[in-house]
Amino acid sequence: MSFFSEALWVLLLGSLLGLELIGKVPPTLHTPLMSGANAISGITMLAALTLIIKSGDNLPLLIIGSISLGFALFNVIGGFLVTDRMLAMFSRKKTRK
Amino acid sequence: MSFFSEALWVLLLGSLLGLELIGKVPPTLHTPLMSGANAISGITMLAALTLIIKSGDNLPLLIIGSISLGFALFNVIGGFLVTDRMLAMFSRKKTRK
Amino acid sequence: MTFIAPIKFAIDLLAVLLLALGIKGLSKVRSAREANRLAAIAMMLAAFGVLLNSQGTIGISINSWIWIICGTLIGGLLGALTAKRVPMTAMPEIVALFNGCGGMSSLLVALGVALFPSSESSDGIVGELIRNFSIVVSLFVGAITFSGSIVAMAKLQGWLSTPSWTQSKARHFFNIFCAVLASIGGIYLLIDGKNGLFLILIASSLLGVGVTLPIGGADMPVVISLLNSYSGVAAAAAGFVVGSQLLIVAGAMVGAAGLILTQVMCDGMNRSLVSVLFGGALGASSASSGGGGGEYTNITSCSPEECALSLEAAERVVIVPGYGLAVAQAQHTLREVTRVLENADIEVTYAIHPVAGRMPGHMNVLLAEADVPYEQLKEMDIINPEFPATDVVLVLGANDVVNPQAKTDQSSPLYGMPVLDVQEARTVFVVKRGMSAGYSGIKNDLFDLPNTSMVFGDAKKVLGDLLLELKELGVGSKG
Amino acid sequence: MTFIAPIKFAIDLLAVLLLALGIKGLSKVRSAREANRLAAIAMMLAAFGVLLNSQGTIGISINSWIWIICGTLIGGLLGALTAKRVPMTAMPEIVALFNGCGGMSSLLVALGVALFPSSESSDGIVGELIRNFSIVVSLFVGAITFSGSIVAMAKLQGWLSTPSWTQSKARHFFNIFCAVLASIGGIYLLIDGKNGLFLILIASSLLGVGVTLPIGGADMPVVISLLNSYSGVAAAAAGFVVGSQLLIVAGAMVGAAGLILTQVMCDGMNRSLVSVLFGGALGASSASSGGGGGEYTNITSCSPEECALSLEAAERVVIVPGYGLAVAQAQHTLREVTRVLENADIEVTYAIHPVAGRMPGHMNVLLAEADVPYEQLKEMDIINPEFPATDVVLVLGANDVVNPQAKTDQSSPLYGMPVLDVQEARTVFVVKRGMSAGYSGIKNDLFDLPNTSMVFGDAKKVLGDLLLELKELGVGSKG
Ligand SMILES: NC(=O)c1ccc[n+]([C@@H]2O[C@H](COP(=O)([O-])OP(=O)(O)OC[C@H]3O[C@@H](n4cnc5c(N)ncnc54)[C@H](OP(=O)(O)O)[C@@H]3O)[C@@H](O)[C@H]2O)c1
Ligand SMILES: NC(=O)c1ccc[n+]([C@@H]2O[C@H](COP(=O)([O-])OP(=O)(O)OC[C@H]3O[C@@H](n4cnc5c(N)ncnc54)[C@H](OP(=O)(O)O)[C@@H]3O)[C@@H](O)[C@H]2O)c1
Repeated sequence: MSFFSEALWVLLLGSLLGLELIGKVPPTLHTPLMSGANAISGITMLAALTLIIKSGDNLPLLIIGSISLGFALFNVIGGFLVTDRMLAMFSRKKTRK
Repeated sequence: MSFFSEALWVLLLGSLLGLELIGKVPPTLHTPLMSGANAISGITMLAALTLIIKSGDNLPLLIIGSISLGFALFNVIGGFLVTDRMLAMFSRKKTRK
Repeated sequence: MTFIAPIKFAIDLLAVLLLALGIKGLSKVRSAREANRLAAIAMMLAAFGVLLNSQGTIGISINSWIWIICGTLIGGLLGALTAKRVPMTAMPEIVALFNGCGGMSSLLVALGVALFPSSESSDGIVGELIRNFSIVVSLFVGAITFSGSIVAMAKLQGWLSTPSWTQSKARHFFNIFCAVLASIGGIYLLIDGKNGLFLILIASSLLGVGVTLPIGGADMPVVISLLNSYSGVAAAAAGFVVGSQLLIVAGAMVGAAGLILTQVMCDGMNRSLVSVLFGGALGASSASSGGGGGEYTNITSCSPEECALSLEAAERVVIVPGYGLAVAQAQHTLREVTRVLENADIEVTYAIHPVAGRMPGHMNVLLAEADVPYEQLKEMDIINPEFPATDVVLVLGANDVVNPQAKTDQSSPLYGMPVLDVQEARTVFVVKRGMSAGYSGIKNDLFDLPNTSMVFGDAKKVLGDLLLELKELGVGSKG
Repeated sequence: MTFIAPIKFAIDLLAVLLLALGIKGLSKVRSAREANRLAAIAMMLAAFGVLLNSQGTIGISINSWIWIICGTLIGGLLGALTAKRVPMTAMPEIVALFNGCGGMSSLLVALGVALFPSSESSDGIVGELIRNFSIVVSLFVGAITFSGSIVAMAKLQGWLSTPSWTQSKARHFFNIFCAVLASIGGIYLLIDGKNGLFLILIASSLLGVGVTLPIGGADMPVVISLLNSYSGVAAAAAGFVVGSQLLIVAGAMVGAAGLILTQVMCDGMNRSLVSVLFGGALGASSASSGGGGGEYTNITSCSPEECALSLEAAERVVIVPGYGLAVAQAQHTLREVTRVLENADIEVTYAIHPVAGRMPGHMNVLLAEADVPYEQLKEMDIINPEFPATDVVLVLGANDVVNPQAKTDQSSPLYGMPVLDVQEARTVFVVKRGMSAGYSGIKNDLFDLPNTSMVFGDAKKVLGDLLLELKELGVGSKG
């Protein structure tokens, strides 16, 4: 039970926290926020990593894990970079102000 | 480790959640909110309960536990009632509006 | 037995959810009352969960039940009685009292566990260390919470004054000394789990006193809110001690939320937390310096009779209640006066400044007690544009909240605080006992203005006189 | 080894803290950029923690390292390239693509675990059940996220149109059918942990397509945000599958935050989430009905030449960019036109409506790309009072955001949405290709007003013509 009780606590509190974290967001930030949150959801790369590490010599599993990792990193790296590009546009303009 | 790892997760997330839960509070609600939060902090009554239950036949421990429980319940019951009294004043006026 | 653990677990999760909703709801006017009930239900649920789980696993002996019921009944009854009896104006001190008891409860749990360590614990050396650390935190924070809250209550009740030595720098040395002693005790206890126990208790109790005693009565609400946050921390520590996740979450939530609330309250009165905690008593220093910041040159003073005459001739009257009205307990007399005016078809409204008085919402509570209809209470932003069209403003024991310096004088400590623009009205009467300053200790430029007249005297006494004069003039007697 | 577990644990806690700060920071303009970096650092930390922990405990074989590095390099490089290459205007579709890949990743993990269950699991029957349930959730949500996101991207890129059958009620039956199939597969898988796997995969992929396909391109940002929230859920489910608390917290946070963001976005465009999801395409139905809601009776149309003449004579010009400008990719031409006007000492500002275009902040990004100085961009609340003092307003491919119905006509679906009051200006030119309606499919009363003239044509083309005319007139040529 121990892992699951911990997991459920963490799930409950994490969800509540997520609901509270975002309050009023100015419309100009909707797209960057969406894209940043999207990059974070690529955290599933940790699952892919774990899968690969635990798969030992099981080749199909290694391949599945590796593809999964690739997808996740595509999401993460692309997501953060693209968010940064968007935000750079805003902040470049901010500083000129 | 398991209890403590769970406890630390829960501590971290609970604290973050607490920081986020309260945003803008109108000044009229400061006192009731303080008093309500104060009542909730009497949750330590659970610790007192656990202490009593686990103390078996150890009389001094039973007495300490019972006093502790008394203090906690003084805090909890008094706190919630007094908060309700204050809020009743506001809402009584609200409905008349 | 296999069924009980998951049920207890589900109850805990639900309780935390409800508590979070409760805290959130308490910060909105519309939902506050239900939120308070929700939180109460959550607490009941949580207690039920503990009892159920214990009954189902290790069992609860008759002996335990007796002590549980004793503690519950005595504590609960006393709490309920206190809550019912206390007058609305004594809210801050009563919250302080409750809060101190919460801290005491956490302290006692830690004390019990420290004195009679259960043999079952088998978490290895790390577990032992964490447990002892929790005991230290629980004792330390619990003691500070308790002694600090009791001092806060005593000061607010007027049982304790501010001794002059506490205003000197010496107090900082005293406090640091106590903190060092408490730390030494803590380290002892960490190492062997028993020694140092009473050193911590005594040193941290003294620390609580030493920190709270120098703080002026007016800053007390902030201190109480901070101590409330501490009692959350103490509860979380107690959670580590007895091994309850629910306690840890709830304690952490209250602790963190209390911190934010403290900050919000400080912002509301234009003070910083640091200056509240270490700056000493504002009120004390200002009381000794008399007016503070410049002399009054052009004071007009008048009798209640003249004031009554102006009121009789007015069409729109605005009442500005302040701290002095609360101190004088004059809200009921005020209500009688305004009833008379209303009978004479004079329009009466009350201008409520958000931080008038000494606790947030003080004026709302005060006037609600005297049965003033809610529609007549107007918030600052709404009433401010109406002052130019007002004939008479009656300022009753308010001072800072009507100080025009806050808008005009950049160098004033009040600068930036929103205030009521009473000087825009045709005539302003200020009822106070003398020329001494308000909470901030600052001269009030309003009193020097040509359209302001002072009516000196205790608010209750002056309002009583006013009532007589108005009756003598036949105002509002429907004839 | 005893050291590694606590370190890994501390890293996990820190990562979650940073992620929370990141999400919070991203919702404020001032801190957004740093917050994004913070989140990226948190992710790196988290990955490092997993590698460290595995290396220290079970060890990572060379084989595993190779596959890890392969996956990382290929995925990372492709992601970086895509992120650098994509034009700013294609943001929504690219976010959809990334998001879909995140969902696919969770799906593959669950698939791997389901196909090759590790023998080590020994949590008893309850543990098994929870694990299988997580696999089902991960597959289901991951597949919906993937197929839905890909469809969203394809529709935004114009690779897919909205088939007419998807606008009929039949689609609801199709979707319900898929959902039922997926549930059956889920129950199978729950029971024996293997069968039903592909049934779930296929049915939920079809469900993702069936739900997303009928939605109009304009509502896509909301759908993408919702799918993003789903991919958080999928990540949390994957966390249950592989037993990682960090993944569960992070997934839950993103899932919940995404839900709130979706709601905030809906509010911003005056739509409800339910109508977005189940209402079908707004654009599609309005396109077929032509103008929609009444006929135009008093349209004045004019040539770019006349428009140029008016501009030449103006002192204050306000540009209102809209969706059409983005579609026509006319921002650079626009910038050239405004440069010419500025050279002629005509004051040019841009009125930015918060939901102009098809994604939030669309216009800011678009104009920033064309190097429009930030000071010239004015938000709705600031520019609205300035329209009466404006000589010429140039509405470029905007429609709903300048529709006065939103203020005057209570029965209009737009009623209540804040709009730009361009009709207050002396002259208004509206550049669009024809008389068809905007996103909401509603007639625009502005076009009928006497001070409004239409300039028909593609925005880029009209602006090019305008540029020629202005040069011919010698405007801004410093002579
Ligand atoms: N609301 C809160 O939460 C809160 C909390 C802490 C501090 N504060 C601070 O408290 C201040 C509140 O302003 P305020 O205008 O309400 O009060 P104030 O500025 O403190 O002034 C109160 C005035 O009442 C007079 N007074 C005292 N006893 C009286 C009596 N029995 N009869 C008649 N007058 C009496 C005093 O003058 P005499 O001595 O000459 O009579 C004093 O000038 C603000 O500075 C605020 O920041 C507020
Ligand atoms: N910003 C967001 O996040 C977001 C997201 C989803 C939906 N929306 C909604 O989108 C709408 C935005 O309003 P809007 O005024 O920007 O756009 P709109 O109301 O959708 O109108 C766009 C106009 O541009 C014209 N147009 C299209 N292509 C053109 C071209 N190549 N050259 C010239 N004109 C062209 C169209 O008319 P012709 O076909 O006659 O040329 C159409 O009337 C709002 O209703 C908003 O709620 C916004």
